[in-house]
Amino acid sequence: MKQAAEGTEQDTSKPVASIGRRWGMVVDLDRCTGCQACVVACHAENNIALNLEDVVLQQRAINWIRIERYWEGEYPNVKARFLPMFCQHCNNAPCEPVCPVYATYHNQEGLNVQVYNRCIGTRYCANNCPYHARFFNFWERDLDDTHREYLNPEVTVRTKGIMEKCTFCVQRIRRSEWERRQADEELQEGDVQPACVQACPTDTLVFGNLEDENSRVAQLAENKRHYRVMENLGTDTNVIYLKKVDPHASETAPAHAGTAADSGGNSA
Amino acid sequence: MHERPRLTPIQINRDLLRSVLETPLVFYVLLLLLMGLVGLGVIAATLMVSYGLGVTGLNHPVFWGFFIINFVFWVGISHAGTMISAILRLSAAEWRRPVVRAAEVMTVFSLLTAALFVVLHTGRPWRTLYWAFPYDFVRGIWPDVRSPLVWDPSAIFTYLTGSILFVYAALIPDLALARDQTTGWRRAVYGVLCLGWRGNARQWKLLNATGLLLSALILPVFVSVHSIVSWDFGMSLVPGWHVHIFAPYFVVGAVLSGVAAVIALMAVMRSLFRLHDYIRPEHFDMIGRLLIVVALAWAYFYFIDVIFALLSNEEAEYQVMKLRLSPPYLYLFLLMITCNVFLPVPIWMFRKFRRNIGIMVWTAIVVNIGMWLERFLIIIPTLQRRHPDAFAWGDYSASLVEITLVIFSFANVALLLLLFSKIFPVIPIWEEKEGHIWKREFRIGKLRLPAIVRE
Amino acid sequence: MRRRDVLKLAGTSGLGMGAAVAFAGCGTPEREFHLQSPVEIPEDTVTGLDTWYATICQDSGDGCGVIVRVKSGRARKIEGNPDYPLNRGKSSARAQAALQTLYNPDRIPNPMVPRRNRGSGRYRFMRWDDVLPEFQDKLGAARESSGIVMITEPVNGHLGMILERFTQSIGARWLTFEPLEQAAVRQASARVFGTTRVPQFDIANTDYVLSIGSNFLESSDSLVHYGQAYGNFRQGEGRSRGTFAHFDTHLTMTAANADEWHPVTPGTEGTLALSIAHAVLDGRPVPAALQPLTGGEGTLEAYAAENVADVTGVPAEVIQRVAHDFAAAPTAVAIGGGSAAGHTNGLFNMSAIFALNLLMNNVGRTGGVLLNAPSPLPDIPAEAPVTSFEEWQTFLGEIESGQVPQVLLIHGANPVFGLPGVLNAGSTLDAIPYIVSFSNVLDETTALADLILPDHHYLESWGTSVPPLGAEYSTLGVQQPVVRPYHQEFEGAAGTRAFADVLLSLAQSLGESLAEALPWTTMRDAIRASVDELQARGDGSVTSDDPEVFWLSVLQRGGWWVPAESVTADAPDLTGLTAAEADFSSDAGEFPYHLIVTPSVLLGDGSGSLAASPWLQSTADPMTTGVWTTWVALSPQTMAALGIQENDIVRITSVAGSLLAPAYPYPGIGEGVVSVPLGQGHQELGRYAENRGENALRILAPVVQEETGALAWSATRVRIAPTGRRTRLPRIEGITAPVQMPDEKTFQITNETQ
Amino acid sequence: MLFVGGVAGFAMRLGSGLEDRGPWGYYAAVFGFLFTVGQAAPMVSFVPRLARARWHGPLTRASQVVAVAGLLNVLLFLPLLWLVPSNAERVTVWFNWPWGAPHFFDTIFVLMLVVNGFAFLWVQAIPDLAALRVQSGGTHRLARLLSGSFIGTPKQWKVQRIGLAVLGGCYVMNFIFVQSLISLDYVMTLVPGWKSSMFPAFYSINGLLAATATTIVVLALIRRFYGLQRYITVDQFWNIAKIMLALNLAWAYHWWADFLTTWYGRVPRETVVTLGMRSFGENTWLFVIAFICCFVLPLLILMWNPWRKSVAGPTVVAVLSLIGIFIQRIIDYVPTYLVTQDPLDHELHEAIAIPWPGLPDVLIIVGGLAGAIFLITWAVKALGPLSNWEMQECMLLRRNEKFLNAEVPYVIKPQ
Ligand SMILES: Nc1nc2c(c(=O)[nH]1)N[C@H]1C(S)=C(S)[C@@H](COP(=O)(O)OP(=O)(O)OC[C@H]3O[C@@H](n4cnc5c(=O)[nH]c(N)nc54)[C@H](O)[C@@H]3O)O[C@H]1N2
Ligand code: SF4
Ligand code: SF4
Ligand code: SF4
Ligand code: SF4
Ligand code: SF4
Repeated sequence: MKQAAEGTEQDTSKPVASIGRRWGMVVDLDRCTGCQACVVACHAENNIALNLEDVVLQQRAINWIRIERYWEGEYPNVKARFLPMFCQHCNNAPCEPVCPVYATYHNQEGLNVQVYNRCIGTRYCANNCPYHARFFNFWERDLDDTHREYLNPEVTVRTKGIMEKCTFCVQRIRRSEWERRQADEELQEGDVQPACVQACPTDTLVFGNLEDENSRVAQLAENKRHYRVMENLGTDTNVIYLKKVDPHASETAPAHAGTAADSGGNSA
Repeated sequence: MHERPRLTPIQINRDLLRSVLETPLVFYVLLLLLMGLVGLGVIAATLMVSYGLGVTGLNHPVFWGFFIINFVFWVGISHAGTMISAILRLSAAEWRRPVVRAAEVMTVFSLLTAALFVVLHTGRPWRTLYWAFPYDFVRGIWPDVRSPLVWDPSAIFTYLTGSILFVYAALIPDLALARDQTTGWRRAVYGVLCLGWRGNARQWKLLNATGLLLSALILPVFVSVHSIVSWDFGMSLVPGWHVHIFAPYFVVGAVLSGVAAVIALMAVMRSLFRLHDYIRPEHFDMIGRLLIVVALAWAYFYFIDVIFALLSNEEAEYQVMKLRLSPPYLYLFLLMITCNVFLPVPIWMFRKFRRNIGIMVWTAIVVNIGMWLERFLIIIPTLQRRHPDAFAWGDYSASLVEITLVIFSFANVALLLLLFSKIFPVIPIWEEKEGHIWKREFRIGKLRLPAIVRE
Repeated sequence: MRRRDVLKLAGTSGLGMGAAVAFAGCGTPEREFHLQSPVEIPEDTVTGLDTWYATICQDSGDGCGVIVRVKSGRARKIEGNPDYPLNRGKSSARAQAALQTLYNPDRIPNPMVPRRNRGSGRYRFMRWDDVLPEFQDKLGAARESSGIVMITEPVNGHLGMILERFTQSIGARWLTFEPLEQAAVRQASARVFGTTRVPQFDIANTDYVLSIGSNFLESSDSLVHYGQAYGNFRQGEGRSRGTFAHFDTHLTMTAANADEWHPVTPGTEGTLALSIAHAVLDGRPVPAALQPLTGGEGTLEAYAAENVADVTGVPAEVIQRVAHDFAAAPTAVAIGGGSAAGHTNGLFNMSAIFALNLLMNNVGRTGGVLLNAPSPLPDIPAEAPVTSFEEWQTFLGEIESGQVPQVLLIHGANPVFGLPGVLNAGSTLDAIPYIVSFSNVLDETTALADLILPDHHYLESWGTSVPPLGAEYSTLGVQQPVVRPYHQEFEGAAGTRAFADVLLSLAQSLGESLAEALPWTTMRDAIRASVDELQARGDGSVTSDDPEVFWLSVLQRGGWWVPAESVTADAPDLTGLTAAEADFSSDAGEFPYHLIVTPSVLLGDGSGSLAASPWLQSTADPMTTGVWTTWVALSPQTMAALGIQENDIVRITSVAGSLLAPAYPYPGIGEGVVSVPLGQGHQELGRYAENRGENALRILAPVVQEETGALAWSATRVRIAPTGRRTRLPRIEGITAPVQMPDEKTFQITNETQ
Repeated sequence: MLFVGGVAGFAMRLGSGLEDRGPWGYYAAVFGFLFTVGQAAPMVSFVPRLARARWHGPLTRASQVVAVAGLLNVLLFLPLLWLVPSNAERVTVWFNWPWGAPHFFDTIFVLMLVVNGFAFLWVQAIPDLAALRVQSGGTHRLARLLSGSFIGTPKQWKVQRIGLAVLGGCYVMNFIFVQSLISLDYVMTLVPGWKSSMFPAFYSINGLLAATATTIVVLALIRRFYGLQRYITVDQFWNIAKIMLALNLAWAYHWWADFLTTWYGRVPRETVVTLGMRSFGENTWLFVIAFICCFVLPLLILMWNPWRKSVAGPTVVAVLSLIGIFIQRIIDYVPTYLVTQDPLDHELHEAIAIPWPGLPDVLIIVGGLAGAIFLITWAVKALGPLSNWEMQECMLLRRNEKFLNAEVPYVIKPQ
């Protein structure tokens, strides 16, 4: 499955046989309001450990999807930008070849799969992920109280020492496949909705099969606003973003600047 | 002046077996102290395995910390063994003789410690067998050879095996000697260990051939081990780690820290076991000269690394370098280059200082501090500023568990060395004797000059 | 309780229930959910398959329809109900987090009484049968002397109807509590649009949104609905991209989504609106409806852009340009709200802003202001009555002066927490001899109770909702239990009981007019009666001849709705409205900064038990990414002037009190304004909410809006002082505010609108 | 004559102007090669001296005399200054230094290296020249000029030894520094997006390899054409061959480290240059030949003891290595000079194939080589093929003596 990005010659030949299905997501930055519904929905669906205050202070909070907020400009001409970020399911994933035990690999549907019971927690994959999309369980979670009542039985509960990340709600994909299989049918467009996609009020997130030209996600992926985050790393992501429209912007913000011409917000 | 004293074989035997046959009080004191520190480390490791890696200071984004720094550090120290033994053996440098065994043994023990840290730093160490062992334990899945973390144990265990063989082969004549000099159960043990050494010509020829062959074989391993460890970082995409020069840079750094560690070790052995006739200032002189070259080579590679970080025209790499060069890391950086180059190299330039054992030991310790800091500066600030996605930049502070385990690693190696010195002679007795046999004096004009057989 | 039988969808293999059911295809989503449950399966079998039940989310009073996945008798996931017209399958963070309030470890599982005194913090569990008789007696006795007070949140739907009838028949005084009163908005709506039900602004179809102060994307009547509309507004198919201009005191989440936003001096929003009106009119005469706003002058000349630029802080050319764009757009809508409504001149502000719509003549038109559909049932109100702050002050004053009621009933409200601290509501209410709370978590007001009769969680109980917002459909949303109560009644435990059911059974027992007014024994019966009425209509989203089938189908769908008939409203009447300047709690000398309290999109204003949900506590605030605590957003210049660093704890003092919070350097706020998020500062409410952060409502000055009697909650001024202490503010963004790499921007922008 | 031919080729190139550096690739490659090779060789005499191994006597002159080619190197260097942009138009190690970078400074450093080479050669040759002066009774002009008043007092020897040590040490550091600098300013920073930190080191390793290879070749030639078989024995070849083998391996090791890091990272802007242009992709065959010449064949040949311990074996390998280095220089310079993109771009869009050399290029190559050989031959003639005093010193301190039943070499250690 070669997906050449515009303007660069990428050899993205992954020796993974396609089964005609490549799951992908389109994120329309012009729609996202930053409401965090997707974040909580993902927590609820995927049995993510609670990010208690001390965990957050230790900088170990786990949010498979997060809304990154960037400042732009200076008061009073200041803007805030919201960027939903989660695992991009890169076809040329830097996190995959570095895992010593094949606990993360690319499957035939284009998903970057995390195998919990194989992971030994070396954390190399997390270092190598340019999108900071991987999260490690530093502590054992405490499930003695009522919080175990609402766990999703279709998702593994991870113990300490295991790496986790967005899975494109693979349990929902499998569930929909199973349901269609009971009726002897094929998966169809619109069958699978990951939790974040389902919750998002503004329709920022669109999910579907990128190999199906008629699917909404494939059509949006060809939109002229489309781009990939950190495209020049050659990761060939399955998540495509649509640029935010700002009629007042002086120019289209360049992805690569020879010199730091564009304002990048406040310096750290 | 060549200070080689005149020693008879009996004297040599007695001196060099003293550490094996006698047990002074200081041995017990050291033993207890080291075992105490090792015990603390075991407690810390148990805590970590029970509660999870949360007890360390690691977080998101700094996923690798003190354990990996320590791992790289000890692998670096382990390079001393080969450097000294193999290369000097192959180039027939005379001054290697008292040093080789201690260096090789330090290699073995530091490799073991390094391997221990690799296992400890994983999230589920009890499952890391899956990884280190090249066998499909479960469901026909082998370790992923694409991963540098699989190259690591291959290299380390190859090196370890080679080093153990090296040590053992060179030990055989000495074990035979020990067998002859002891009685009772000790004699039996040494007898078994020395594999029936009788010291005839055939056996000596085999031993020499073994030595040469192992030296030649272990040289590529020596280069590859730290290259592979460097590729743990080099193969990643992290700005600041994805540096092409890492392989030779790490190897040179490893040689630097390893050889400096050998200096320290030799000095300790000399004073602890009263080996003043065997470990002489000329050895330190020679090592010092070698170190000048190595330190300058290290400085060259480091300089290139810094230049390229600033040169790469990538903001993310520039931010990493900026972090390294701002307080508090700036102070560590300055300390590091002072410790690695600016302090020791001028000292080593002078023969007077090179022959002063006290000064050499201090420079060696300083160099090792600098090298530990070098690994720190490679790993921690880089992970704090990973990648252009700035949302998860963070910081790191080591926890008590990590510091305890680092101290434990030093105590562990020291303890193992101490135990080794109790069981085996630390200076190869037969090599010393060989050195004495091979020397001769020549008259040139009015001078009587010492000479040695070469190759 | 019996297991429900729910009919399978028509079209899939029916089970021969006999009667036909038809679902009218209005607003149906592309795919129907399989809402099925096998009939005739014995009680205890766990099938291994999950089932979805529809109900109404009660976490914000907006009343979105949700569906809940239930497996093995436990609720596992909440999603939006794809059918429900208000939110069409979408949900919010709070809806998702209801799982945690349902399974909150600190829920009150049984009726409790304090062991010794009130507020001792130690309780004894009781059985319902033991406590109800005494309660009933006391109630009966207090009824005689008209000494009953009931305090609830503003409720509509069947519960609103029941409470209304109950309090009327029993002679109780009914107070509802809304911490950040929207009275100015409602009354402005009444003046301008002729109805107190704030209309729906048709953002989805409009070309230009002019918003002043409003926070419609973060806390409003249905942020889910407006979120969907906003998505369509931006990149909806078959329409061009809309433009959004926003004016506010600082960069809020809503402002962040605007194409342009400008800071406006607090209290001058009305002036700004009139200035825009002046620019829109561009010399034409002021229409009759807006004449009162001119203050008798006849023209809005006084509000010319150059004249107001200084006082509003908005440059003249901005006002003119925005007004020009607003007027030139094919369709445009002006929205107001937020802190603009909380000033002493809030009514004026809101009326002026809403009046801009009159200028555009967009009331009742697509892309403009749409009046809400009425409730489908005449006796089930869509609006919830709100007691004004003035009344609250009066009420508390009466208690202090000796007119102490005998019984206080509390449900769903936390005035001890939410009223300004100067009122000392806690100690005042403490004077009431018998306090009964129906809350299912121990909050600050419930801590005063002599008897706690815990209510079910909304996922466990019956109810209805008539959405306050919704122009397209007259809707009755039906809230049904999706799981058995977590704390159930059986031998060992007493469990919880539905509040409405307790009231209804009390009504039956107390007899007379009460029993007449409330002829049902349970809420379910009450709802069923109304649903039967709807069935009799024979139209709407569900029709059937068989009432039983109709009932089950309505439950399956989550409610019943019918396209709205055209709504008539009164004509605009702005007479008597005078332009006024905002007053503040104190002068600018001693208290130099405006305090703007912002309800959090996650935790709201702190009412309810949202703060007990770890998910909501740990989810990043969209603007600062702060979690688990309260902070104060200050401009970097203010911080520099005061010598404060990031994470320094500062003391924020108003005339009414002070609070401590770490400082966050906020790029989007100016030097005269500080912003504190609401939602924290609980002393009770369970392990996740207790003793963290500060409750900024506490230090609001008791300034009253004259025209509405509401609390002018934007009128508080504060001063700031460093304390010398530091802390670490937990933030998801880590330790530094993230920046974009100039050579590799992760967030990319284009300026082409096509 | 060949050199004149080379000048003609240069003139032809000059005709097409100095604006576009595309056609100058081969010229630059020749400069790169000669500069590396010529300047590298003297290091070989310094290193064994440092190790006090005492077998290096015969080769010191052979290795150091190559440094006279530095004259030609400086001349070759000058046109490059016009061909490459200043640091304002590309990202260089000079960052924003306002003037003279890199042209002025590079010239200074190149001159410094050449001067260092000459000085080293001179200081090393002083005792021999003094002997020549005395032997010729003061008539030999060059000897008289260059050896001054050296008569061999202990103090003069001490000064000479110190000078040799200092100049030698400085020379090594200077060499590596200047090679790294040249590689950066004249090759790497001309290509947009190419930032391999290995490249300066690799370039220098090529240089170190060239050092041993050149020395062996010159030594073999001297041995042959001056009939010095008795003095230049297998010993020298064998010892240098060991060093050379190690450097061949180091060459491959450095290339492999660069390759692996690039290939594994799969970042397009790295792979297009390192994989697409310099190893595989467009110029695969050239690279394969260089690889075989610099690594595969040397390893295969020098692995075998009889071939290693001979004169022919190391010489063949040295020649192969030199060919490999030359091809490597072509790979370094030619495609980078053909890059037309702005060096400030983020990424190279297209890998460039190396064209066949045109007639001017061939003339330049041949001419350059010829010129260098000419200078070296003249210097050998002027100074003598062997350094007498080094030979004497080595023969004094290393001798074969009987030990038990065998004859073994003894090395005397006065220190
Ligand atoms: N109805 C009925 N119930 C019984 C019994 C009976 O005879 N009839 N026998 C009783 C007795 S004695 C026993 S021991 C238990 C046994 O109870 P179970 O453990 O239920 O045994 P099975 O039904 O044979 O197999 C369980 C599942 O394992 C799956 N499976 C097969 N191979 C694999 C594999 O390699 N990996 C994984 N992960 N799954 C695999 C099968 O598809 C099946 O769904 O049942 C008891 N209950
Ligand atoms: S985003 Fe990160 S974790 Fe996901 S596939 Fe890419 S590299 Fe792997
Ligand atoms: S953390 Fe797990 S998935 Fe990641 S590299 Fe290690 S073993 Fe593989
Ligand atoms: S796709 Fe699923 S796993 Fe991924 S972020 Fe969305 S909800 Fe979470
Ligand atoms: S739910 Fe949608 S709009 Fe809300 S933050 Fe997530 S992506 Fe953005
Ligand atoms: S907006 Fe309110 S009612 Fe709707 S889902 Fe969210 S919390 Fe529930």
